[in-house]
Amino acid sequence: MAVESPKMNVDIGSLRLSNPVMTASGTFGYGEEFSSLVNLHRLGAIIVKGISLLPRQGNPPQRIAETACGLLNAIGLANVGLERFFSEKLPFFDAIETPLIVNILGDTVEEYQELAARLNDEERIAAIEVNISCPNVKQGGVAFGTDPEMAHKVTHAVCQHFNRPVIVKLSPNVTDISLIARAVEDGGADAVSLINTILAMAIDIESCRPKLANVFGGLSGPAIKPVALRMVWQTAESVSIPVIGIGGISSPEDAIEFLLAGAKAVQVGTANFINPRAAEEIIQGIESYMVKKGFASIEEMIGRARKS
Amino acid sequence: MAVESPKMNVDIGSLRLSNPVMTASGTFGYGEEFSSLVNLHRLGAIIVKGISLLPRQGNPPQRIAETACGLLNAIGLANVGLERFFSEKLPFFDAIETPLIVNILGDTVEEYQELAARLNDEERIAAIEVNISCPNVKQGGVAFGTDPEMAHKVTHAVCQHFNRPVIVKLSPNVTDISLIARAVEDGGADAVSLINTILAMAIDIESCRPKLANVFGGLSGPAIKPVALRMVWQTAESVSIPVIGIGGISSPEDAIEFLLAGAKAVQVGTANFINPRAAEEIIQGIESYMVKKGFASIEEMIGRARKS
Amino acid sequence: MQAFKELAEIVRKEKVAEDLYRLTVKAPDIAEFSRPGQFVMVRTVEGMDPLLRRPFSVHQVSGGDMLQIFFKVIGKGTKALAGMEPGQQVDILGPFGQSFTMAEDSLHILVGGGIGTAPLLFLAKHLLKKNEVYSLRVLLGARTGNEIARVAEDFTNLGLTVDIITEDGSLGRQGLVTDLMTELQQDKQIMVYGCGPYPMLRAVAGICRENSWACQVSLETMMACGLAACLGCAVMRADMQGYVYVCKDGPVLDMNEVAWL
Amino acid sequence: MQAFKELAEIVRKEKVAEDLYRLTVKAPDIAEFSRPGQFVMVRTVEGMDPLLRRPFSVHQVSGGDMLQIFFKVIGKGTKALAGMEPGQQVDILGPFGQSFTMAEDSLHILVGGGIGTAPLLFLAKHLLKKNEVYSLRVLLGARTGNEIARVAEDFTNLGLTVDIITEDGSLGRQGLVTDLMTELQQDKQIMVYGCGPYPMLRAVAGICRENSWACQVSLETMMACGLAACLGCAVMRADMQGYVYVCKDGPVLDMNEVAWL
Ligand SMILES: Cc1cc2nc3c(=O)[nH]c(=O)nc-3n(C[C@H](O)[C@H](O)[C@H](O)COP(=O)(O)OP(=O)(O)OC[C@H]3O[C@@H](n4cnc5c(N)ncnc54)[C@H](O)[C@@H]3O)c2cc1C
Ligand SMILES: Cc1cc2nc3c(=O)[nH]c(=O)nc-3n(C[C@H](O)[C@H](O)[C@H](O)COP(=O)(O)OP(=O)(O)OC[C@H]3O[C@@H](n4cnc5c(N)ncnc54)[C@H](O)[C@@H]3O)c2cc1C
Ligand SMILES: Cc1cc2nc3c(=O)[nH]c(=O)nc-3n(C[C@H](O)[C@H](O)[C@H](O)COP(=O)(O)O)c2cc1C
Ligand SMILES: Cc1cc2nc3c(=O)[nH]c(=O)nc-3n(C[C@H](O)[C@H](O)[C@H](O)COP(=O)(O)O)c2cc1C
Ligand code: FES
Ligand code: FES
Repeated sequence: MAVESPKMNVDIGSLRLSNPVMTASGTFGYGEEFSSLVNLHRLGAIIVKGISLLPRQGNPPQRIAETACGLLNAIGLANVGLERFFSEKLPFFDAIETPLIVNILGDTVEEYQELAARLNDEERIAAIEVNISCPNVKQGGVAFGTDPEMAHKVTHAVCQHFNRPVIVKLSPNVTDISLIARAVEDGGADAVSLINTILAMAIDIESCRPKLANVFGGLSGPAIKPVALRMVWQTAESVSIPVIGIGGISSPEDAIEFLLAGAKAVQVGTANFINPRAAEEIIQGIESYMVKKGFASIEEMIGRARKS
Repeated sequence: MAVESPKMNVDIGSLRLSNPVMTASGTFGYGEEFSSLVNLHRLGAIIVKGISLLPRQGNPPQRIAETACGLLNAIGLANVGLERFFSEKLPFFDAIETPLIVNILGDTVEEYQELAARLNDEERIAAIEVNISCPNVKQGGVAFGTDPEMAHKVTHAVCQHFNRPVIVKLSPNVTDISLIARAVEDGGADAVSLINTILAMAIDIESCRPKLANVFGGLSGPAIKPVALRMVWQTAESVSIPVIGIGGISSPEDAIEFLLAGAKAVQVGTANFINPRAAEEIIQGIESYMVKKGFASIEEMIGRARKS
Repeated sequence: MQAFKELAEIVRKEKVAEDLYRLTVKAPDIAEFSRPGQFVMVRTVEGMDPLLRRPFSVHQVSGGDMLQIFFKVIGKGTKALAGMEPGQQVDILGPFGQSFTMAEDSLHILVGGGIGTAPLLFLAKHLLKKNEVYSLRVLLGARTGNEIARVAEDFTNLGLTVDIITEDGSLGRQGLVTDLMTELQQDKQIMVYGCGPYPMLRAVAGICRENSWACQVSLETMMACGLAACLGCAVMRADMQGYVYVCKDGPVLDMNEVAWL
Repeated sequence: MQAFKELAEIVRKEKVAEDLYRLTVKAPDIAEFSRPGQFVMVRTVEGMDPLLRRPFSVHQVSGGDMLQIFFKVIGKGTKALAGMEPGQQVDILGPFGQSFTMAEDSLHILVGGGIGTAPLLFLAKHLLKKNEVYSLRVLLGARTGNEIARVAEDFTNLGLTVDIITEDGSLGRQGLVTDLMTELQQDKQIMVYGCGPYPMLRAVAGICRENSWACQVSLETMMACGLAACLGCAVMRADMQGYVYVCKDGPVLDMNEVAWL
């Protein structure tokens, strides 16, 4: 029973996406960078580089290294800061209808809260994605994302000050990601997205020094896909809010795996660097797959691999 | 200052190895399987497939799947059991001088303890490697390796009953691996080895079912190397017993990275499948590197990347 | 078990049909020790993606040092292999596994489906050393004709009678290879050698059981090592009490060793 | 910024010296928009290992639709590229980055080290559109002669005077390319265009500062995207208060923009 035009739209809370494929924060700049290579209107949503209240210069070089099927980065959350984001980056989106999601990061709960309040005033911003992988400077630098209580707290604070969907982005560097996911759900999150990068490193054997100036960095790309998929599976089992799958998605097949595992939508990250059209091709490929398999809507596919 | 014949030997507790390269449990069978392709005498040590008290048939197929630069396995700890190991596998080692290390696994502390006691009587066995990634059936199935207290307990039990070096093999599926490492050191371990495989999965989009019959499996191979290296770095910082690095090591360069990060020895796993001579070539390659760089001994290299 | 690792130069590459290639490589040690039904593990790229070696049956050996594999492009490994050219080298391990047992005083029925025919040519040549052509029968099935036309020719050149059947009827009769088996005359003891996709082999085994014919099959599973080390290639034993390992106990197995799930 | 993604057919592959290749590909859009100093991002394999594209300067464009890159085999990406043959396709993105600013009324000094000479030929051709040959000087250095012999010829064919210096003295004088700079006559305003390894560029910039010459350099860093998206290609700004991004603010930068750490 082939379906001619399967329904590609999905809802993340009150946010309606024309299709479930977004570009992941930090891998798609502020959107504009890809405009001559990608039809931005085709994307389900665009998530911009993580924004903090004040500009951050980021880490010293080397900031990146290549590993087997993976990319290691320690950009250090370099970003233009909220003010310049508003004045320099946001206007570009006037001409683009695709939902814009802003990824935010802070060192304290108060910073997250202020970011949420300020972004709430900009109607153009469809949703917030809260990056909780950052170290909590007030509490000894342990990442918000590894402690359920802190994750709950920051989620709650953001939700109080932002009246549109709040997505909380989870760190994979934990024993049990579903614990954090539940804490965040309790905190009021409309969705969780996962995974952020896996803590990793590489060493230059010529200089006998870590390749990254920061020593540790985050691993992304195809190498981490099987780990991300497992965590999405576990999380979808544990929460009832939408789960957005991220991690190594480079092809339609990859994205479909995440949907079948229980993700309601996906984000394409590192693959944008290798193929700027990856997200577009993935949207196209999911649609072809649905036609072939007779899926009438994305909803029908979600979590299919869990039902035997 | 080139060194002609660098000292390749290292000690793991009272166990002296002619070089720091071993073959990892579960990736080198019981040694014999590789005898026509590898010069077994060249290896630092051979670690055989994990042994339980009773034979285990293992999981139903599919047991394996390939991922980007990685291998996913859910063998289910299939093994011949202790009796048949003694009668069928151990005699092969009569003709081989390379240290033999037996990897053990159990469902309860008592099982680990009994395995240790029985292996203690076999002089041919140079050391035990304790796989604590298995679920503790008495305590609700949580893996011994994710709870510092349980890890301590099983280590202590094994050390009480085995009078030669005990290596405890750590699971990477934890928020802070150095916590477990310290618990295990307190428990009396002579060394820790890490990492075991990372919990992961893959889905077959044709059948819409997980590729592995067991749903989850362990990810190994080059894909996980940067994560393993980071954990070895963190662990070497936290314990004073030797750290043995494992995870994606496929080339001399990979092995050298682990030594520079603080590992005293390394294990070659999945790479044996791709190149049965990988371990031999790695030994050769480390030696050439040492000559080129003027390292007189492995000891000199260990943790070099940590000293700036 | 004597196995070798050889960096084998590709001396010939034939595109037999769309997505179907025959590669001849110079691998003297592996060629010398190979027996029909055994397989080799081939590295398809220099990089780490795809990571694992791919298993291929020994299709033929010739001239003492040449080894042939016959393969179909399925995914990225076989695609990379198909892109290689004469002069380049491939890294090959083998030979591995159990070979076919040559039955005596039997009518030998070689049953192949699609690319599953790969090991049968080598088997036929060995059988012909001790048997007359009329004691061999070759039954080949495929989805469409060009998947087997070329191999059929090779059997014919050995003087053998080849019965062909295709699902689309583009070559020989239309139907499944098992259809050809029902017409076999039981004048002699019969040994069936089956190679092909799992569902076909299960059907072949079913017919053999019904007729009390002996039957050996060559099974395919995912394999990480081929060396009996990873324990990835498990197949449920007939007694349902454990597993056989295809790389070591097989790939050629008596049909009665396997639970046909 | 106008960038394109093209599946470009390799039309020619020249092995210029050991480990040194020149690849000509058909990439009409990228060729049309490329300016001297800009670069392209090339995918070196179909698989995922190596994962990232590799950056290469536009070496030349010709015939309206042909693009050349000139590269040295360094690691696995360039090795894979060197293994490709005419007829095969490579996936290319570009052109990216800032091109050289063509100075006016100056003596143009093109200083290249080793494979760093790659973008200079394209630059020379552009400069010659508005400048006479005698207002250009080409200074080439390398470890050994065959690294630059061929490119030197190309400059000579344009009618330019080329001074060569090699570390081993196998071609031209013996020494470093900076040695050639100390002999420059300051009859006119000077603009130096430097391309090569970082230590060489730092030395070049040092000499230019001392002599108050203007200087543009083409920097190389690790790059994940080339698109100003990953922020991986950071280089410390001269004021030490932040970073310039080589793929967007460069690769061509005024020497005064960079902290020469
Ligand atoms: C003992 C043995 C002998 C074989 N002989 C031949 C032969 O002579 N000619 C031939 O064309 N093919 C043969 N095969 C099958 C061949 O190994 C697979 O087609 C090949 O590994 C696919 O690799 P790929 O990278 O192209 O496909 P992939 O992209 O890896 O996979 C494509 C599909 O093929 C399946 N597959 C992948 N690897 C294997 C594997 N190792 N075993 C079984 N299925 C797999 C996957 O599940 C997937 O559905 C044999 C297999 C075995 C086990
Ligand atoms: C703007 C720009 C223009 C360039 N133009 C040319 C050119 O015209 N011709 C040419 O031969 N080379 C050029 N390079 C350098 C070229 O990109 C690298 O040599 C190439 O990426 C190495 O890839 P590999 O896989 O062979 O080596 P790898 O195995 O990846 O690495 C080998 C070594 O090279 C270094 N390296 C790897 N990737 C890069 C990179 N992207 N940038 C800098 N260093 C790297 C690594 O740190 C490592 O030490 C340019 C680089 C940049 C940034
Ligand atoms: C260079 C780079 C920068 C990133 N920056 C951010 C960021 O600012 N905020 C964030 O939440 N995630 C960031 N990420 C993580 C990605 O959004 C994504 O979660 C991760 O890379 C895994 O997906 P992938 O494997 O598809 O890349 C970054 C990743 C990369 C590679
Ligand atoms: C097929 C397979 C079987 C394994 N069996 C065991 C085992 O029995 N006991 C154990 O401690 N580790 C086992 N491991 C884990 C490896 O010893 C090693 O820790 C892991 O694979 C990471 O190293 P690698 O990336 O080099 O393979 C197994 C790994 C694989 C791939
Ligand atoms: S393929 Fe590894 S045991 Fe059979
Ligand atoms: S290479 Fe990605 S920002 Fe420059």
